[in-house]
Amino acid sequence: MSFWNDPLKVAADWLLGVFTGWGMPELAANILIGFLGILILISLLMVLDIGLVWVERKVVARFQDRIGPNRLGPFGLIQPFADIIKLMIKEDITPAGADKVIYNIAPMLSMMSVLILWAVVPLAPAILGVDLNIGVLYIIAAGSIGTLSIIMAGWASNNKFALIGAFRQVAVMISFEVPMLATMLIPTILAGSMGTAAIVEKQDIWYVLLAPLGALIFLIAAIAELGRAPFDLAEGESELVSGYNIEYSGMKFGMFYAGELLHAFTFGGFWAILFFGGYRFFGLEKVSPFLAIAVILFKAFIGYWLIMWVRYTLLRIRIDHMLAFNWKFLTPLAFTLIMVTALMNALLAGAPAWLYIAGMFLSNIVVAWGALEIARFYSRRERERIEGKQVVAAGH
Amino acid sequence: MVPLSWYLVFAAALFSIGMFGVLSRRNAVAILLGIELMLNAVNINLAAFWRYGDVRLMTGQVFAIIVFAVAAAEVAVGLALVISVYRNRHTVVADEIDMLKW
Amino acid sequence: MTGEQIVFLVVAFFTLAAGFMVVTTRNLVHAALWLVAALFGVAVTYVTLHANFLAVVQVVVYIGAIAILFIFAVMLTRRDMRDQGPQMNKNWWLGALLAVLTFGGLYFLLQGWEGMTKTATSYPVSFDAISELGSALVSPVGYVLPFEVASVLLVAALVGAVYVAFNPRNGDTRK
Amino acid sequence: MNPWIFVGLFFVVGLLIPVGAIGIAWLLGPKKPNPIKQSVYECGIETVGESWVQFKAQYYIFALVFLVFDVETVFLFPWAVKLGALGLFAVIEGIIFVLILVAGLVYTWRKGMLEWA
Repeated sequence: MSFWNDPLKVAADWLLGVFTGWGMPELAANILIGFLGILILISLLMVLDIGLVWVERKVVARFQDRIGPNRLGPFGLIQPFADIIKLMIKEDITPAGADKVIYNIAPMLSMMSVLILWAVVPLAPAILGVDLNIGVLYIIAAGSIGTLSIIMAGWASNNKFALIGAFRQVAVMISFEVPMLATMLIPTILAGSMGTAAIVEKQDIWYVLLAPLGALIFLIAAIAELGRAPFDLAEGESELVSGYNIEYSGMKFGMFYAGELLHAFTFGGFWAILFFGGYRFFGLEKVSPFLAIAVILFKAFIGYWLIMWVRYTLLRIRIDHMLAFNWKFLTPLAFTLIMVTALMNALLAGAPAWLYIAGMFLSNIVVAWGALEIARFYSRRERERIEGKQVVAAGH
Repeated sequence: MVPLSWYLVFAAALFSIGMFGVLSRRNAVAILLGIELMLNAVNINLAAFWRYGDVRLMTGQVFAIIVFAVAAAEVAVGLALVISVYRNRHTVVADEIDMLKW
Repeated sequence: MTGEQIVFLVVAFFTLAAGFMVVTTRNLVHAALWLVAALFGVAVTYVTLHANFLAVVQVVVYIGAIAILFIFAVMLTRRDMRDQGPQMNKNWWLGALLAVLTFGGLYFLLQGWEGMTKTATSYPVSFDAISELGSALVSPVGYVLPFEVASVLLVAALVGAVYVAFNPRNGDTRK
Repeated sequence: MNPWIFVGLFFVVGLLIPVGAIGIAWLLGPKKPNPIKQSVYECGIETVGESWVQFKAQYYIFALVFLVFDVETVFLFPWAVKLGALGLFAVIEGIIFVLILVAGLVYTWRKGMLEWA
């Protein structure tokens, strides 16, 4: 077994030899190796996060017909590092009347809730933090900790705007968690497992072909969950001056900001894992784990880029519209989709592959078409009702 | 290996703490917090009996999940009652809510 | 003392301490956050029992939903952040006495039981608890009725809660 | 070895990194607090009243509906895992389950509780 084929095992075996050579018991050595591996993974993620700051600024500049950072280093690549240094040496202000302990814990929890997600990201066939058989629910559980950190930050800041922002953000996050949970059921049904690794291994056909509507709903819910535009009303700069993190400065603000970017990237990755075959790309993953890692990172970047594209193209939606959109359209649609998927999956169980794919795909299209028709019917009726009133009013 | 007794004593202690909260807090929301602790203590027992009995019989886990649903229903209705009382009486202190109808 | 025992003792102590803070803290938002800590401790306890699914559900349901609901309710039912007046009622010592008696009684009862010192059999390696749970929940010989009744229970709770708390006719009588 | 040890390590490392970052920033940064700096920022205007505002009951409604759906989806996950092996009967059970759940949503909707009014 060479390093090229299974780098993780080779490195772990070598380290195990070294540590047990020092007279360490095997269990302790294994835990220490795990600790080192996780430390390296998370450090790399933080470096990636710094890179994401640059990507985000460069991309938003392009969308807005600007150049973006271009002074420091080639293409402004050193700019984010300068930002980090600035955040490091800034004074850390705690507002008077803040609940100090909770105020300080919140940004740490926010960052942690994103980093622990990577425990269930399968990077390559054998390279995965932990192969949990409840991986999908673990994602939601980590998200719950993130929600909690936001409400803690908003409450502890002792600021009206922060509290209102936190409440709105939490209302949005929990609302959109329902369609997200529902669409996560679809890969679970199709793969017959909740483990992320198992879901990727079972995806001989990308699930986006079997559940295109599910993939779309997941992306929308993920964007809302991340609190990014068009669903960033918690930050509403014009009314809430950046929402729950208004009183945070220096590195604590940096934690919220970096956490948000990494969260978006991570959800790009989960989108790829659940619906786009994860690290699989026409057998490329079998050549080498390094190629598999490159594939999953590339797919995650595409997801991240899509999220950015949406963010910088659409306008912010008002909170009542947004919650109505979730509860009156997205949630019923997602649950209808689960029922249809479960039924079609059972009915087409023995069918040949082409019929199975065609049936699943078409059933999704039909559900989407039906939902849009119903929505169109009701919105037309609503519009006629309002316009009718106006006609009457004009007649007087 | 942890013996079963540790889990049972732990659950009993958590249950007693929750009961103390229920009996002694004035605020109705705090009373509900105590009830949550008691329900969790029950769930620990169910999970422990599942693990220490035959693992292949899922009864303990099924009951634990049903308890989750019951806890959720209890919190939803309980807090709705507290909010309703607050809107009518402007108090959440359990001692002061002494009328049967208002 | 093995590693598992140390982990259990640490988690149990943490959970009980957090639980104690829940019932004694004056500030209700703090009490709700201590509840989150205690429930997280219970989730870790499930992990030590190999009940993966319960552990994650504990975090999703309790920390993700019930704790948020508590915090919302606390903020809806207080007009300012300061807590005036005592948080304990005047019979709190009676409550404490009863709690201690309950614990003592339970301990006494458990001690006389022969299953007390039982240790678990080793966990089967290739046993998929979630798959078993799935078939137990929906197979006709399993728990299909509780499964459906749970749905009815939750819907009843939703309808009841919505009706009780926000019936427009049941509005603010002080206005 | 129990895989949850590594999940625990992820929690520990995931907490250590932000603690380290904030700790270093705390060491490096200046510390010269004064009352103006520490005052609450509300768009540069003096704070009016308590930082406490009474919240709309609507937030509670959304949290309530979310709680119910959250618990219900948790029931559905074991069902979804085992679905392939159980056949049409289990599918129909799941559909009944979801329909009861949607009935609750429809009730809330018809009562006008989902409006942000």
